[in-house]
Amino acid sequence: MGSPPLFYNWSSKIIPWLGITTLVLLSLGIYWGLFVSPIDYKQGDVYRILYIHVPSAILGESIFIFMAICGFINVIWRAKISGMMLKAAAPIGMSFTLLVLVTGSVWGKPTWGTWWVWDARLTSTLILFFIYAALIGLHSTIEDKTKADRAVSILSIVGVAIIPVIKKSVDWWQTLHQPSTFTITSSPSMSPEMYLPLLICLLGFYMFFAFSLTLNLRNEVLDRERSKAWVKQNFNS
Amino acid sequence: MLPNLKVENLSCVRSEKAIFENLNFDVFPGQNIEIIGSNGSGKTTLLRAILGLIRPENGTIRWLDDDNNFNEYRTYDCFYQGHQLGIKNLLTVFENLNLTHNAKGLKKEKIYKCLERVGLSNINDLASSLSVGQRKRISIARWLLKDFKIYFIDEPFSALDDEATNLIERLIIELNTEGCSFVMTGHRPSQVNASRIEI
Amino acid sequence: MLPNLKVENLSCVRSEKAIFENLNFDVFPGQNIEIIGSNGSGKTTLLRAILGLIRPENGTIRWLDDDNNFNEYRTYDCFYQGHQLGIKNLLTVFENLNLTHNAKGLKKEKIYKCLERVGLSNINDLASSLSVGQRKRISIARWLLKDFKIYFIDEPFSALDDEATNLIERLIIELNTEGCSFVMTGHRPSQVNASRIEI
Amino acid sequence: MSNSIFGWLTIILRRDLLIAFRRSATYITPLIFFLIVVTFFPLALGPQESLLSSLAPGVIWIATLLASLLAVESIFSEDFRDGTLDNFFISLEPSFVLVFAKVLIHWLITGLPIMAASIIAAIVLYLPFDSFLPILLSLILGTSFMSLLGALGAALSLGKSAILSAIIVLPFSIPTLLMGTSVITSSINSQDYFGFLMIMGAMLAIGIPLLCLLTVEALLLNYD
Amino acid sequence: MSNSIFGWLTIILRRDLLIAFRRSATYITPLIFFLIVVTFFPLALGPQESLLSSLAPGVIWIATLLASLLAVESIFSEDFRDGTLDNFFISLEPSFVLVFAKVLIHWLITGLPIMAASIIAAIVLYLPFDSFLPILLSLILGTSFMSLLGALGAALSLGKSAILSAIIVLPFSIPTLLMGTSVITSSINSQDYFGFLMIMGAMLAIGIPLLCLLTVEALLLNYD
Ligand code: HEM
Ligand SMILES: Nc1ncnc2c1ncn2[C@@H]1O[C@H](COP(=O)(O)OP(=O)(O)OP(=O)(O)O)[C@@H](O)[C@H]1O
Ligand SMILES: Nc1ncnc2c1ncn2[C@@H]1O[C@H](COP(=O)(O)OP(=O)(O)OP(=O)(O)O)[C@@H](O)[C@H]1O
Ligand SMILES: [Mg+2]
Ligand SMILES: [Mg+2]
Repeated sequence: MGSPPLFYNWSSKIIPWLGITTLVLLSLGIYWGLFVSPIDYKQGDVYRILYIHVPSAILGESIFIFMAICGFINVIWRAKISGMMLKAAAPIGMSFTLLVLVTGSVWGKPTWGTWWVWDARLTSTLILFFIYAALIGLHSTIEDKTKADRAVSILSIVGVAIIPVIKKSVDWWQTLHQPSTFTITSSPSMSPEMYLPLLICLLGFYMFFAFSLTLNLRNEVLDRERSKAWVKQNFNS
Repeated sequence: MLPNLKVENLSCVRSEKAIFENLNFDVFPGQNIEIIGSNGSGKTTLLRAILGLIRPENGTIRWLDDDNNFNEYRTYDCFYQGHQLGIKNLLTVFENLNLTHNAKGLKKEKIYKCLERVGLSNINDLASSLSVGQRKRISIARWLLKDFKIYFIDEPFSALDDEATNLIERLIIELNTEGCSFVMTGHRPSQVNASRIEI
Repeated sequence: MLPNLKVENLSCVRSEKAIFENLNFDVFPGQNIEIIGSNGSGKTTLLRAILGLIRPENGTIRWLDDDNNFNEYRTYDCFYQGHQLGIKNLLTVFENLNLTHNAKGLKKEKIYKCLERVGLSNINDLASSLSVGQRKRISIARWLLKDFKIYFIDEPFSALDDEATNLIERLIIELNTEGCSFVMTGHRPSQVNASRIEI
Repeated sequence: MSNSIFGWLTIILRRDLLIAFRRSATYITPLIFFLIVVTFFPLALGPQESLLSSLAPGVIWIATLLASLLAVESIFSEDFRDGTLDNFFISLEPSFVLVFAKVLIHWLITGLPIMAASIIAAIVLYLPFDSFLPILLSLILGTSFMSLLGALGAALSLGKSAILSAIIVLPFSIPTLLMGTSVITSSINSQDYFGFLMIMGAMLAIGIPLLCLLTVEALLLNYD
Repeated sequence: MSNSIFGWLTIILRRDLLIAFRRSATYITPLIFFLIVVTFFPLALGPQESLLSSLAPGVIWIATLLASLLAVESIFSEDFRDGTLDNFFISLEPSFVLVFAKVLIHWLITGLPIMAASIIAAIVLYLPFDSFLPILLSLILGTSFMSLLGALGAALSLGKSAILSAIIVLPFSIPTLLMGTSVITSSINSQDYFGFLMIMGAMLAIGIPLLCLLTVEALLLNYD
């Protein structure tokens, strides 16, 4: 996997599978969540935005952790491919974080009465968004791509400190926002009819991440190896 | 024949120290002046004083206008190349030529031709990846953008290899036949046909 | 006699372009190497690669230690003078020497002597008022601060007048007799006694 | 002649905008910066809606001021360092054009993105919808004036630190800060804010010729 | 060896402080900026004593963070541009020392004046005398941490704009903002603020080695 042409060929094989699983999981999860699962007794139908909101939130955080791991590997062992992965993952993570902010605001208007409150979870999510922006902005200012990867890797290592803060914000501070229901240690407090579709959506989102990451990474690899023989061969024939 | 530029009694003082005093020379069309001096003798200062970037202490600088009168202000464009070449790292070689104010209204073909003349082939590379000498070539390509009357070039030959040195020498001869003059500086006399002034 | 520095099979690649390949040379105490190449041939890159500022693509750089073994890491101080001289405009000439990390623990008299050797007398002027050549002299004065084993000097002779050129030549000979070596670059062979490498 | 001035202007604009776009950070960073500074206030001062909305005009203006300050230094420094400026002065008459082009570019790169961000700031700081227009109007006038002032500061502190230009610009930007804040505050209190806008407009109208000329002088100072 | 490190440290410190003092703007500007931001609040909110003193902790911290940002970009940029940095990397082992010296200088130039100004701010904003000690303690820890973060930001954005380093640094400074504010608020309400100080101290303790090392890495990036 380390060598670009190998990765390229291997990824062409798995992309269709990733695409298909993503499609199946997402359509199943969203259909179930939006049309089948029971209505919430307090909030009515608005609550269904949860099936987008929560998975994107979890993805936004997971992707950052993924990036920090890539960054660490890139700084210590200078594995080029991990730098490219980091670069490829950043815009996806930023989009998911933006999606949390947007769905959260849309959800907040009917339930809390405002688009935005300055509560710990919301604010820390916003900071995550800013950190994504800083990473992407930094990458764009450095002409040499390999250097840019390393610079962003360094920053992502520092940045990962925000993730526990987001996670724990609902416990550490008094917030308006829902506390966590997803935990590994205890069983969910939600009813299974609501919980199961959410789980499927979440899996679908993860698959979507894998799918789009592979696509991005392929583009990145092609772009950087533009002048190499194997790329020219692949595209001339 | 009348000179394009008359320098009379020029003196410059910087931080209360006289750098040079009572310089007199004329720049005739098609002829060159080479200013020779050691480090810190004031060559750069002299060029900049002539072009009005530094206010001289004394003396006059007069330019010929279309009616053959001598004026204190310039009526035509001059080319100045100082120690710093004015090359932007974030532009490509081509853009570094094309987006100079002297390139206003020029066709692309003209620009390509100038770059070819100085032997720069990687015209779509960013200038940040060029070596010191390659940057100097960009500046030399700029000499050819327009018909300047007088070129003021600060140390044209430093940091250049033999190939580039020859190129410059040929270009100077060629531009001289078209009636352009060069005012250059250097630490020792160059191969160029010029009257020399020691400061 | 063992060399102080062995360069073997060195290759450098920048932005996927091979700059130079399979360079081999040894630097013996008291002997000089001059790297000759045209603009953009990779002289600066070579010096920086040897000093570890640029990671080479291939090859090894090995330094002699006190027990006559060759190591990948340097055991003694080297002097590097690049295109940029590291001179601070807001410090005086004297301070520019005195507050270099190499001047750690030196007496004032020693500093004065170094400045005298290179012919800089206006030692209390701010460096912002110096000409290009005068700045280069400050850098030359720094050669004398300590006993460096190897000097890496990028284009020592460019932008200098004859007096300064002579000064450098004399200094190099003197330092050679003390067992120091110079690795220099240039566009054409200089007067200095050195083995030349063309890249 | 005026045709040739126009030609110069477009060349300078094209060149500098191209450089700015090559590093996309140039125009995105002021925007993100502005938003981060805005979030500082609720975090540090507490999230009460009434407090935040009464502070909002000032917060928006402090963030604006700071964002345009931080970007000020680069207006001339690169051109000066690499010798481009020398050539402008030799070939470009009147030098006024150069300064004007540079101010315009600074405004396009910082002022414009900030105006976009100010609307987001207004929403999260609970400002009423009616105040958006006055915010934008005051920002157009204010940021342009800041770019002008910034150019003068940058010219005076050429080759020195970013911070020196900041110190030159800061005292003179206080009137803009006060006027801009007053415009927004008045509009929130449903008072007439037109007078303040007029003053800002007048400052700009006097500022364009005066500050451009002074900036030319200041640039020339670096030459003898 | 440790003796030699100490020698280097003093030479770097002497040199950079001398340069800083030659252009006095370096240490005066953050101070003035700090005071301007602080005076803005009474202007915007009116002079009610209770309101101002309840906001004061946040105000002081916002002003501190913004002021220390102003000088961040210059930490390494000049040494990089003129080649001094090359020589440091060639002669100075470990390079850690260089970064540490630079952080120290940035702190002396910005952090220290700000601490002096914060006492003035505390008086103007009607804070009780008892809170001065916690203000100073939290500022010592907080501004040092900001200088460390600033060094990393400056190294990552070397040769680029000041505002880029600002947006790299700002999101990471928010924890400092929150903790610093909490220290002062707790002390005003006669609560125990020691816990917050401990957290800040811990951040600093982890930050010094981690951030210095990462900064060295970031600087080296500019070399190959
Ligand atoms: C812009 C506003 C909002 C933001 C930035 C936001 C952010 C987040 C984040 C980061 C999570 C993380 C979950 C995790 O990692 O465990 C989350 C979960 C969640 N959010 Fe929001 N949220 C917002 C608004 C809302 C609103 C208005 C509601 C509903 C009233 C809501 C309900 C939830 C629920 C139910 C969860 C799932 C908690 C769990 O089971 O773990 N959010 N949100
Ligand atoms: N800004 C300044 N302020 C005061 N004095 C200056 C300034 N710039 C240059 N000088 C002085 O003017 C003298 C001439 O400098 P100039 O740069 O013209 O020399 P030069 O002949 O071009 O030298 P070189 O060959 O080294 O480039 C020098 O002695 C220098 O000290
Ligand atoms: N940062 C960089 N990124 C990519 N390529 C570079 C970079 N720096 C230099 N190069 C390329 O490396 C080659 C060698 O550059 P180098 O500066 O070593 O040349 P040089 O021999 O010192 O030339 P000169 O005599 O002009 O100083 C050049 O062709 C240049 O295009
Ligand atoms: Mg000169
Ligand atoms: Mg070179």
